[in-house]
Amino acid sequence: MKMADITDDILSASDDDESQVVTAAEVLLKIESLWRTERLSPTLECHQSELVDCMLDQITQMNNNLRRCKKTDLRLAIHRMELERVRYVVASYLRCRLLKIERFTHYLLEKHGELDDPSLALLSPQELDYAKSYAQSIESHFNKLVLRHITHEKLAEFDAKKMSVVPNMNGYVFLKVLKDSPGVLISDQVGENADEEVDLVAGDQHLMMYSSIQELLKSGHVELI
Amino acid sequence: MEAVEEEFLAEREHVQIIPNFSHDKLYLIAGDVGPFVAGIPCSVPLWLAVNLRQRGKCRLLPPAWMEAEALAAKKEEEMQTKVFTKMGSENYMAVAQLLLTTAPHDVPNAHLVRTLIKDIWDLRIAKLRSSVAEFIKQSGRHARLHHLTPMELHSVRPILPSALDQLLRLGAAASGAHNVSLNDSSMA
Amino acid sequence: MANFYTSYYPNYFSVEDILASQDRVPCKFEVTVKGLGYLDASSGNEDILPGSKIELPCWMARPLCSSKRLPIVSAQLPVNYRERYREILSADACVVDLQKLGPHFYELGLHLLPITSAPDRPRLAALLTQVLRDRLRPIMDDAQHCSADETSQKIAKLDRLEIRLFRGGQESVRDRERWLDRTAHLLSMAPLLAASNARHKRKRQDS
Amino acid sequence: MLGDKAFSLIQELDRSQHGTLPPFNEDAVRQALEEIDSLFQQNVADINHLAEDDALVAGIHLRHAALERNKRCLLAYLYNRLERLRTMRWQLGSVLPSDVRTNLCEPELEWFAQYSSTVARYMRSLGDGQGLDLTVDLKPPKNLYIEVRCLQDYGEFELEEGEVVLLSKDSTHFLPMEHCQHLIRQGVLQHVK
Repeated sequence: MKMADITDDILSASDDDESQVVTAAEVLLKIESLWRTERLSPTLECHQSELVDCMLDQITQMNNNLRRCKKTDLRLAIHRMELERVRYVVASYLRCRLLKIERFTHYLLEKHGELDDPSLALLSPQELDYAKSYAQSIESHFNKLVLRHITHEKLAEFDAKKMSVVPNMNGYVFLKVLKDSPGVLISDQVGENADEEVDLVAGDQHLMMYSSIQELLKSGHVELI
Repeated sequence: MEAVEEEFLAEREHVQIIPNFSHDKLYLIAGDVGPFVAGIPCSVPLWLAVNLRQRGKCRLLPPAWMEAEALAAKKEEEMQTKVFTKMGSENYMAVAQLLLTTAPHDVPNAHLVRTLIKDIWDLRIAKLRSSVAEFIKQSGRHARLHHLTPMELHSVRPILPSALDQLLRLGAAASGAHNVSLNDSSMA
Repeated sequence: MANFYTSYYPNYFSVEDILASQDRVPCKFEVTVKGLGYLDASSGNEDILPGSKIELPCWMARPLCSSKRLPIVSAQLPVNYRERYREILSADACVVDLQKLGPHFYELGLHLLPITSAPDRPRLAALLTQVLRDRLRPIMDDAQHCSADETSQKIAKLDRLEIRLFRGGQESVRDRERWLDRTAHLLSMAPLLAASNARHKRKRQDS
Repeated sequence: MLGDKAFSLIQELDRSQHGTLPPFNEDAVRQALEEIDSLFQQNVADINHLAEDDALVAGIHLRHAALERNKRCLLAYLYNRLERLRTMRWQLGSVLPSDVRTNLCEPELEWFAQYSSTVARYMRSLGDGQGLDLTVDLKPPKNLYIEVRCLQDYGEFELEEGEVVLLSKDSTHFLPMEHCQHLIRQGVLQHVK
């Protein structure tokens, strides 16, 4: 067996865009960073299920190849160890997303519906399925035990607008600046002072509201730490 | 993020080992390592270094910043200034902790190194705490945190960001700018 | 636990918010409320008459105060938020027993803001922020330093929002200690199972 | 006071130990629903007489506030119970212990079954249908093999490739982490340092 066959494999991030060819190492790095961001962000970040699928596929291929390896082979233990690391990071990342999807179900379904650019979709197709099923199960449960027993028509409604749990977009986060971003506005939520402007210089670290840097996070100018 | 998770990310950092075996290059997902030649130093991710060391396959070579002299100088520098100095590694705590627990014999002056790392940590955490207190007192909305490492941030998380969230919520209520508490009954 | 989970933010289902909005607010009825005299058991009337003073739960006081046409009731600040306590809190917030004053001092305070009279409103608002700001330092310090045994004593005088912050601070210290001990990475039994086993064990010992 | 029954449900949740589920309080739920019904009926009656007597407005407002409050407490009661059930699915798996089951009402059992299958379906769908078990790999891995102590007489346990170990109480083993995670979660094995 040649290990080189597996990892020299060039993985493409998306089938329709041939210019975007990335290596497995890059995909892994990206997933590790997505994982950290997801853990630290107050809201759900855009899904990257192609990367996840690509990594899971990598795990399966590698596992298959390792079956043919002798038990005493030094490589076996090392590759397995790495696979466990990869599996862990993917699992933890997806778990964290599910937790948010369950908490902010209605809000996320609504936001997801509003986006027309599929590359910015919040939920993967499987997650969308999950969210819908979860929302439906909660509503139907409410209905069975409470709502259908209420004769008042308006009161018997599941009022998603009022009831949906919404992430705190003004939550404070730690971040590291990756690319210079001058003039970042820190809006004054308290109304005591004027809005403040901060120049973010690559390499610097800051503590500020998520809402101030959400766009910079998306564009890769900053990362959460 | 839990400390083990910070450590997990820190384990990607490369360190030097001296293998006692020879082997071709390994094609890991995270990138190639090796080839390994017995007795010749080579750079591998920390998790692999620890793994190989536990199986008696190598000796660990602590990074230069982990030498007692360098750490003593760092400690001095940290004491002389009110700001945070730049550490030899972003993951100095995790790297030191892993090397010292896996193979204390591979670390010259291990005992001293351990003490110095702890001293530096304590100095920095004390600074961090007083600057946090100052920041809260001055009702800042934004703080710079130059050179603080992930494990140091861990020590003020979640309490610092959560506390700021609450202050912001109370402050916003004062200005009436936001509906920060729920009014659960309004006549529709 | 992920960060978005640890920072409190009220929502329709939050137990915390429902508890806070149950606290009573002294109210005076401005109009007659027909057929609801039974809410004021002492009066014995069928209706609530104008001028009646009843302590209403905050969730009821709020909409009745802000009713669009004319206020049905006018609310007064509960005694703990009035001038005298405000002075005590401004003097040294750290020594005050908020558990006793509250225990939803901040949350209820937030609910009271919209029904507070104009001159008092900014004062109350500033007070809430100032009290938390003043008390944070010792809360953060205690969370970092106190041992498991001291915890109950340290949180005895804290409001529930403060306790939540305290626990968050304490958890990161514990987490770091376990990490330094090299026990943090050990896989463990499902926490719910461990808790349930412990309860069964206690039961067996008790019987 | 109005809303007290429904509020007692919230207090009950607040007082119950973290992670546990007190018995579903059908009685209080029913009484709160009855209060909703009676408040609603009175409001309907008053609204019909509003033209003759506009002094009824205040009462309508007041009852409406109580209606909303009752609804909120009831739904929050259900919601927070489901949240705890959700945690149980992730920690204990799709089969609930009998002492938990007895505290649930029928719709809760149905919800749990549905939730359980939603989770299972999602996990199966991952990686182009190859599936990934998200209830394990909860901590960053440190080693392929870990030392475990057996906490109960479990019997034979089959590892990969047909290898069988006998798990008897207090025996210690060196097992592949990947395969014994579930047994550790279930409290059969204890991961030792």
